[in-house]
Amino acid sequence: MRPRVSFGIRVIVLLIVLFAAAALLAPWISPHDPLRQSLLLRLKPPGSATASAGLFPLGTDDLGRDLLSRILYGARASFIVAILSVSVSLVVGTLLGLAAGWFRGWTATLIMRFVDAMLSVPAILLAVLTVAVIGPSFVTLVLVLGLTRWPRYTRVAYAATLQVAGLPFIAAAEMAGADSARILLRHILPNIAGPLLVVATSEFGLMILFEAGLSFLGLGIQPPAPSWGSIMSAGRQYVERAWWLTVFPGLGLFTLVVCVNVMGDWLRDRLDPRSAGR
Amino acid sequence: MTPALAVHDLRLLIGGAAVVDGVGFAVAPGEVMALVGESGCGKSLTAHAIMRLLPDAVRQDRGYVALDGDNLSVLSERQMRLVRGRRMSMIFQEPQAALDPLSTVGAQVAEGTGSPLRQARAAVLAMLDEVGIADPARRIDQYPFELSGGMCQRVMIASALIARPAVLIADEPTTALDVTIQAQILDLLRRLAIERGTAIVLITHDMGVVADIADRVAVMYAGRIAETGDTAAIFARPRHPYTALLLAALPRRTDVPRSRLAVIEGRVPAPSEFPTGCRFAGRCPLADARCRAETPLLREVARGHLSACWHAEAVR
Amino acid sequence: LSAHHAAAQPKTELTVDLAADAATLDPQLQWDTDSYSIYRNMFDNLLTRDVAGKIVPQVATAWHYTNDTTLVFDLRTDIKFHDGTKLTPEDVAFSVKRIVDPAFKSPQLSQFDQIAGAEVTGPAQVTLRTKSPYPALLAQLVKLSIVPKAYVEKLGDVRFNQEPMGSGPYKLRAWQRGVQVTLDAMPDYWRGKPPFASVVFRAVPDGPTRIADLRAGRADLIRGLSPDDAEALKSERQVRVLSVPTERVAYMFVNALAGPTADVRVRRAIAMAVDRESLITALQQGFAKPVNEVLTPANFGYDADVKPWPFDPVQARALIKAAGAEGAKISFLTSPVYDRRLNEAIQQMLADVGLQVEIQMMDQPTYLRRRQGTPVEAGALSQGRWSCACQDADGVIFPLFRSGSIWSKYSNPAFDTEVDAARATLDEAVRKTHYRRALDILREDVPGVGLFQDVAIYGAKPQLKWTPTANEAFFVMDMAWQP
Amino acid sequence: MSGAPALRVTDLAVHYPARNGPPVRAVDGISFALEAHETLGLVGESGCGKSTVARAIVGLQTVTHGSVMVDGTEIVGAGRAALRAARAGMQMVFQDPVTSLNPRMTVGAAVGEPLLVRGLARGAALRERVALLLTECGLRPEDAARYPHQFSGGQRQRIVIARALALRPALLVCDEPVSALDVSVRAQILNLLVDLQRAHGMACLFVSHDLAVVRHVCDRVAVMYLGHLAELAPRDALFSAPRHPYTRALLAAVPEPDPVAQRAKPRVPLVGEIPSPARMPSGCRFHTRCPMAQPVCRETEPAWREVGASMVACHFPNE
Amino acid sequence: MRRYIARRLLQAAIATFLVITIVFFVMRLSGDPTLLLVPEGATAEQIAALRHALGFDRPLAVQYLGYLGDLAHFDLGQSLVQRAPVWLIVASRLPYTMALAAGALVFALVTGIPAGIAMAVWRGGVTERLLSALVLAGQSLPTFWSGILFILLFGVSLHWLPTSGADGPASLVMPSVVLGALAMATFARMTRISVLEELGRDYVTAARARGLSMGAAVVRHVLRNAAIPVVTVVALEVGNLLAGAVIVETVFAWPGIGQLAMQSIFARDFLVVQAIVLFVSMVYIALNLATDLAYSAIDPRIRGMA
Ligand SMILES: Nc1ncnc2c1ncn2[C@@H]1O[C@H](COP(=O)(O)OP(=O)(O)OP(=O)(O)O)[C@@H](O)[C@H]1O
Ligand SMILES: Nc1ncnc2c1ncn2[C@@H]1O[C@H](COP(=O)(O)OP(=O)(O)OP(=O)(O)O)[C@@H](O)[C@H]1O
Ligand SMILES: [Mg+2]
Ligand SMILES: [Mg+2]
Repeated sequence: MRPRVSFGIRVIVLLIVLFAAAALLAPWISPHDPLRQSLLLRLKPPGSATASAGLFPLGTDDLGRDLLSRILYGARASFIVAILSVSVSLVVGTLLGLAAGWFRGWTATLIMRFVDAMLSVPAILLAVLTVAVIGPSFVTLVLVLGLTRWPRYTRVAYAATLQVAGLPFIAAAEMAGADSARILLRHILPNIAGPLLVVATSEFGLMILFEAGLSFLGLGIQPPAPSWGSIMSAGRQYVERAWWLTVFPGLGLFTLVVCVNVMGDWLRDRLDPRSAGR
Repeated sequence: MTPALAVHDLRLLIGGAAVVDGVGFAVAPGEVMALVGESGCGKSLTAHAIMRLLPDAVRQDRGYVALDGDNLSVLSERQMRLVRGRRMSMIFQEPQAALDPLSTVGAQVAEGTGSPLRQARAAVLAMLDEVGIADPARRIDQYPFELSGGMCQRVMIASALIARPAVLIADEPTTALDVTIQAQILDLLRRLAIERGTAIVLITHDMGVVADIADRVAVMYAGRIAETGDTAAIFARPRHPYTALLLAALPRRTDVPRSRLAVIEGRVPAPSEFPTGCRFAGRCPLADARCRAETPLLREVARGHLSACWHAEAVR
Repeated sequence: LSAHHAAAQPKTELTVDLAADAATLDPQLQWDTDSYSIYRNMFDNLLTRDVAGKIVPQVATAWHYTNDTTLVFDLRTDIKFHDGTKLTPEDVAFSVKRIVDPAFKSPQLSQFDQIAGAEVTGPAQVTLRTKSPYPALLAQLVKLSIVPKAYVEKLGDVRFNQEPMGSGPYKLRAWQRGVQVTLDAMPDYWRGKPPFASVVFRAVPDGPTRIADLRAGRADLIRGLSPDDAEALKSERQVRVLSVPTERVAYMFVNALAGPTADVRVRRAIAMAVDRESLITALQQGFAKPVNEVLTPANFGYDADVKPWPFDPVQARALIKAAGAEGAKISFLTSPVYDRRLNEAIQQMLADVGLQVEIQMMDQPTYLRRRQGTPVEAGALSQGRWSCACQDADGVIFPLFRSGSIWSKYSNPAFDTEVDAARATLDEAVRKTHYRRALDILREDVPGVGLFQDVAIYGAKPQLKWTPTANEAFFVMDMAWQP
Repeated sequence: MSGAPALRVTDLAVHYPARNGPPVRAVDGISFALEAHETLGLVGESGCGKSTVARAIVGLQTVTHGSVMVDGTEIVGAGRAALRAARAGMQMVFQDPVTSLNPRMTVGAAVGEPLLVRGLARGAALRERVALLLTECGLRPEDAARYPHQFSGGQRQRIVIARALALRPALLVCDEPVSALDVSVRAQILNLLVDLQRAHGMACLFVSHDLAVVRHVCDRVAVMYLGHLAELAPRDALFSAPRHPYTRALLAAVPEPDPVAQRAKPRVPLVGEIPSPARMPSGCRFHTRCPMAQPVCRETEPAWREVGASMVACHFPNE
Repeated sequence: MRRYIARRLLQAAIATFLVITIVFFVMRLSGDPTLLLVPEGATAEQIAALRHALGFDRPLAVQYLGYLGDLAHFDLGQSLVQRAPVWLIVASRLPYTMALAAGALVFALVTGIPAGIAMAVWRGGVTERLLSALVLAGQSLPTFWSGILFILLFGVSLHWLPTSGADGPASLVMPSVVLGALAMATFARMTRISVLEELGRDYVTAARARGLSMGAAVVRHVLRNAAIPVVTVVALEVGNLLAGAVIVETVFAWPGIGQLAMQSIFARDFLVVQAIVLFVSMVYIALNLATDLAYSAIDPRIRGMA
């Protein structure tokens, strides 16, 4: 029986595709240059239009830049940051968790204590120090986010690996003569993908927030490039006077987080062999 | 005499498929009726439907259950709660899974009485003793993991029996146990039926167990009852080809070692692909065009012996 | 309800929102704005500045140079510390020696290290000696608070920092670290009764929160409003915006030693590309004053006649083309401390004339390390807000542009000669001419572009009467409450 | 093949350490040998250590002491490489067909894995070998592309067997290969095993607690109780003349699928619970439940000795 | 048991040692505070003199050994910026940090866990949809934004709560809610998943077959069984709530450890940062142990083994 894709999921997928398309197509669909300032057109409300500059569908920001264009381009940055940093931490964290769960003994002690150590260093400290040591850039940002988040994946992967490693099919693979790498990657990894996926999808939204937090502290995406986080953190000064600066990116963020989470839960259900047939 | 339990024309749907279709039977007080059939044929679902504890995915769209003549389908959930555990109770397939691992044995048994363990302690102790648990005063405050599988199964039984229900549904109560413990539990069930007149529905696919304690047997195949009758009669002369093949598949003491065992060719169809007509037709050596077209209904082929086969008389 | 009561009764407690808690309350250890705002109300200084910015007596009544390196101060005799002991010349001499003692490790040492010694030379007299003629000495001494010798020696430096005591109008009641400092008035203070029985300085790091505090009545006075906030608050009746031009100059550093900006044409083009007028009107909402150089009118040595480069993007573009720097990538170092919008606006303006500016944001220590590092590390541009707290050109253009100074990424012997000469004499007229010449050289070489004179903006309850001063001092003594 | 036994287990013991309290003596010094082509049944109640023995033999279990020789190779303490080599000659069929197949791997990949990782076949050749194996075990070659959850329990057990046979092992260890299956499927698998053994002539250790099944497929039978061997005898001897009281209790408790015979059987159910393997009784382990226990049984552990055709550990073997 | 705890503590000590070592070197690599301390006009020589006075011109290894030596005497040293004993500075922030973490935790627990249970029990219904929208909102609103919205609404417009600061329980409400929102989302999701898992188990049906209502079965059996994963994330989150509350602390002017850590990092106030890291990792160790003890309190099967 083919699993039925519900209407809700179709909508969610459609939304995610829309977001991704908006981010990808930003250069073509943006009404304005997201960096083009006009100090005379600061903080114009949504729908403002001038003869010379044209329409600003979502208004302008505190340097007179078109908010819609900035949100579209910002989606790009936020998406890429989230995807890359989730990927980095997912890969690093999972590999370490797999290794710890499979080899146990001192390998596990070493890795898991390191995880503890990492978790007990405030993330913000690591972030600031990394930026200070290797200098600010997009790559740094991704590294910072990736490097501070991997311990979570390690914990999840470790616990799941311990569980799966005890199952007979792993022993069967050993009997077949498979080496550790094969067992880890071909046998264990696909079977712990579910929980990791759930973590990864909720981290996805968190990463966008985290970048926003770093922007708030002045360490996020380098200005003037927009990201949802930097748009919002710059806009919070104008919460009352120019609500559009925070509300629109906030809405985008909320919708995206909802979509990704729902997707994640759905994917997890699909990956779960117990529910696959139902 | 009204039967202690009667199931009428039960139909259960999952998605669009009728996983249980037209199942009906009755059990008299003191009678042990075995419900047998291959794995997945709907035995447990039938039991859950009787208790009105069907999983969310399953819907009952026809049929009703009567307990001592009372139709249960008219009861509210609140009223039904008073029936469960008091007038009718159930033993679950895997004792370790059916006991809350984090709650003491005594507390769970006491739940059957509806009062907390402090008040019901004496009753619980007596019940544990009755199901043959040695040193109940110590066991009562232990957790399920501190007990062996057999003891857990007996705790399950104790919790099902403490309110002295008239009907007991035992869903594979011994599958997980080894033969010596199994023998002890079957003994206990037998005593219950004889001494207390409890009506027992025993779900199993172990024909040995059936032979041991059942008075009557209902054989299910693919969600339908294929045959029902007295145990002796069915073992002596099955009137449904499925039953016959099932019995033939058992290794017996009298077989030559390593001789070929009879097998049933093919596999059980999935509920979504149940054929029209007789559901066993695809695997049946006697099947003909009629079997594939028309659903055979249960009919009496001997006294008290019913079979849902067009060729009941031809079965050997 | 509470507002109603407050209006009926005299105001007893003033609540002030600062951005941060005091780092130290020992006046000789830290002089970051927030610490300074608080402890200056607990201590008297040798000298101070009046509202107009003139250096006037405080503990000292008068002073005169006996020679170029010796300065004699006559002191008041009627000042008492909070514990009732008298403030003596010994305390003054002790305060000077304490801050210049290397073992004390005062970060402020560099402001006072020209002082060679301090002696008590009379019952109400102290004599200071400097290593060489030092024209900025008085300006620096404005920052010298007088601490009680006996008390400090009894408690030791560490405990003194926790239980500081001075002779000022307010004494410390409680210091909840990270939260607030509460001061109580000294009713018999020698300059008169302080206006509020107590003052609370709260640490509220977030700007919008400070505004919310003010509007909700949780604070009476808040510091650090942005021009946009000030503009928005102007229309509110519950709030009054106070502002004052400071001695702080907003400028743009231009690296004259490395990268594309090593070419003077590029630097001039940058000076012509920046539309300071619209920065002031549109971004600063008028809360800024144009300057003609990297100096403000509040500084000694400022000269209004220096002609700044005009805003001329066409010419700028031409210059950049001539220098072959079209499309050149230049880095713009910055840290969260500086106004993001200003950076981005400048970036845009330079992009308009053909320079590709890359903003590099880093935390303040890293920013400082790079900005003060080698010319190659220092980036092509960076925003700066400079205040020497001495209101003298010597404290601004000397450290910024004198070759050999850590900030300077510029070298011109002619300039060096002028600023050195201005430093070596006490004659104000001579100094002025030297500075005028130095400023002319800077105009041609453009190692920096003066953007505007920064304005300090405060938000206050309308009842608070106070005139903020250019040196950003925060004297509660000068405030009053008019219900 | 040499005349040496295919498998020799000597004084094997496996103790699971417990964080507190004495270790669980799951297997506590057992010895037996298995000739080539022979099938040995290992029976006993749940938890008596059967699976542990099976796992120890294929080197999946840390062993406390003792020796396991498979085809002349010592398994106990063997390194990774040695084990890997030895496993080419021995395979195991796991108890539960559901959990012993990777749910995310196609059946073809699972069955072909031993061949692939040992570099014996790849590409088209591998596919061919897999198809052959599947056919041999009563599946269709097309099934290779499907996933385990698309098969019934019996079919899955066939897949597991096909995988175990891929390397044509000389020794096959089957840990309860049919106890998770229902009657009709069980018959299919038993037939398959009997056929395969006939065809390939491997030695087989057959772990089960179903005596009827064991009788059907085994040449000799070993009965375990609480980590010890209670009795080891040729099939007919064991079923017709059980020596150990535990064997007798087991045989008596097996319900016959025949109401007449079953109800006629005398009922002498064993009393009492199986003691915990962490707290072994002194003397004979079975004395707490033995209907004929004597004082000596409580004190002295019975010797492992030959009685008639059987080996038995009992002070009072039925002769 | 005692040996187990001893081993855990030893491992934890090693982890802590690792942390402070990493932090020590990384912080030193990122520059020292001298530049921040001096007035703007200071010359290179003056800066060098102060650096020397503060001891930052010594080789790193010497500084590190000195630091370890002090630690061994339980001396956390003196803050360079505040010129006060580090323990005093950190200790003065602890009550606030504890209060905020506790407030946020309480909020997250009392909202997140019931929400998770409700979402599991009424799976697929309107209740679940509404609750999950709420939970996701908690998870997707940046605190620096929700914080200021709260302040404007409840502080400025409604005058219900103080806009900022840390006096009295009233001022704890908003920061707790804003900070707790994220943890609330995590708890709710985790609770939902693990309750769902447990609801599918036989013992729930078995309890209902004994005549228990669904509610009673959840309360008497499911909750305890679903608790372990929830306890795990709670422990993880507590660490976050303690040291990761920088933004909320900044917005609400709450003088917690997070703000202190951030300020000290930005000011390169090494010893303070290190003391905070030390503190957080001790809390973390304690939490880890507490979690394990909680596990065995919840699950008798773990009691024997832990
Ligand atoms: N909660 C459920 N959701 C969907 N399908 C279910 C559910 N429970 C059972 N089924 C399906 O209903 C059919 C009958 O299941 P049931 O549990 O009644 O079988 P059974 O006869 O008790 O089998 P067994 O002997 O293995 O216990 C099976 O096909 C099973 O997959
Ligand atoms: N990893 C383990 N740690 C601790 N004890 C274990 C472990 N594995 C098994 N045991 C214990 O060792 C004993 C023997 O287990 P084993 O699995 O070998 O039994 P078995 O005879 O195969 O039982 P079954 O018929 O139920 O499969 C049991 O008491 C079991 O509880
Ligand atoms: Mg069932
Ligand atoms: Mg086993």
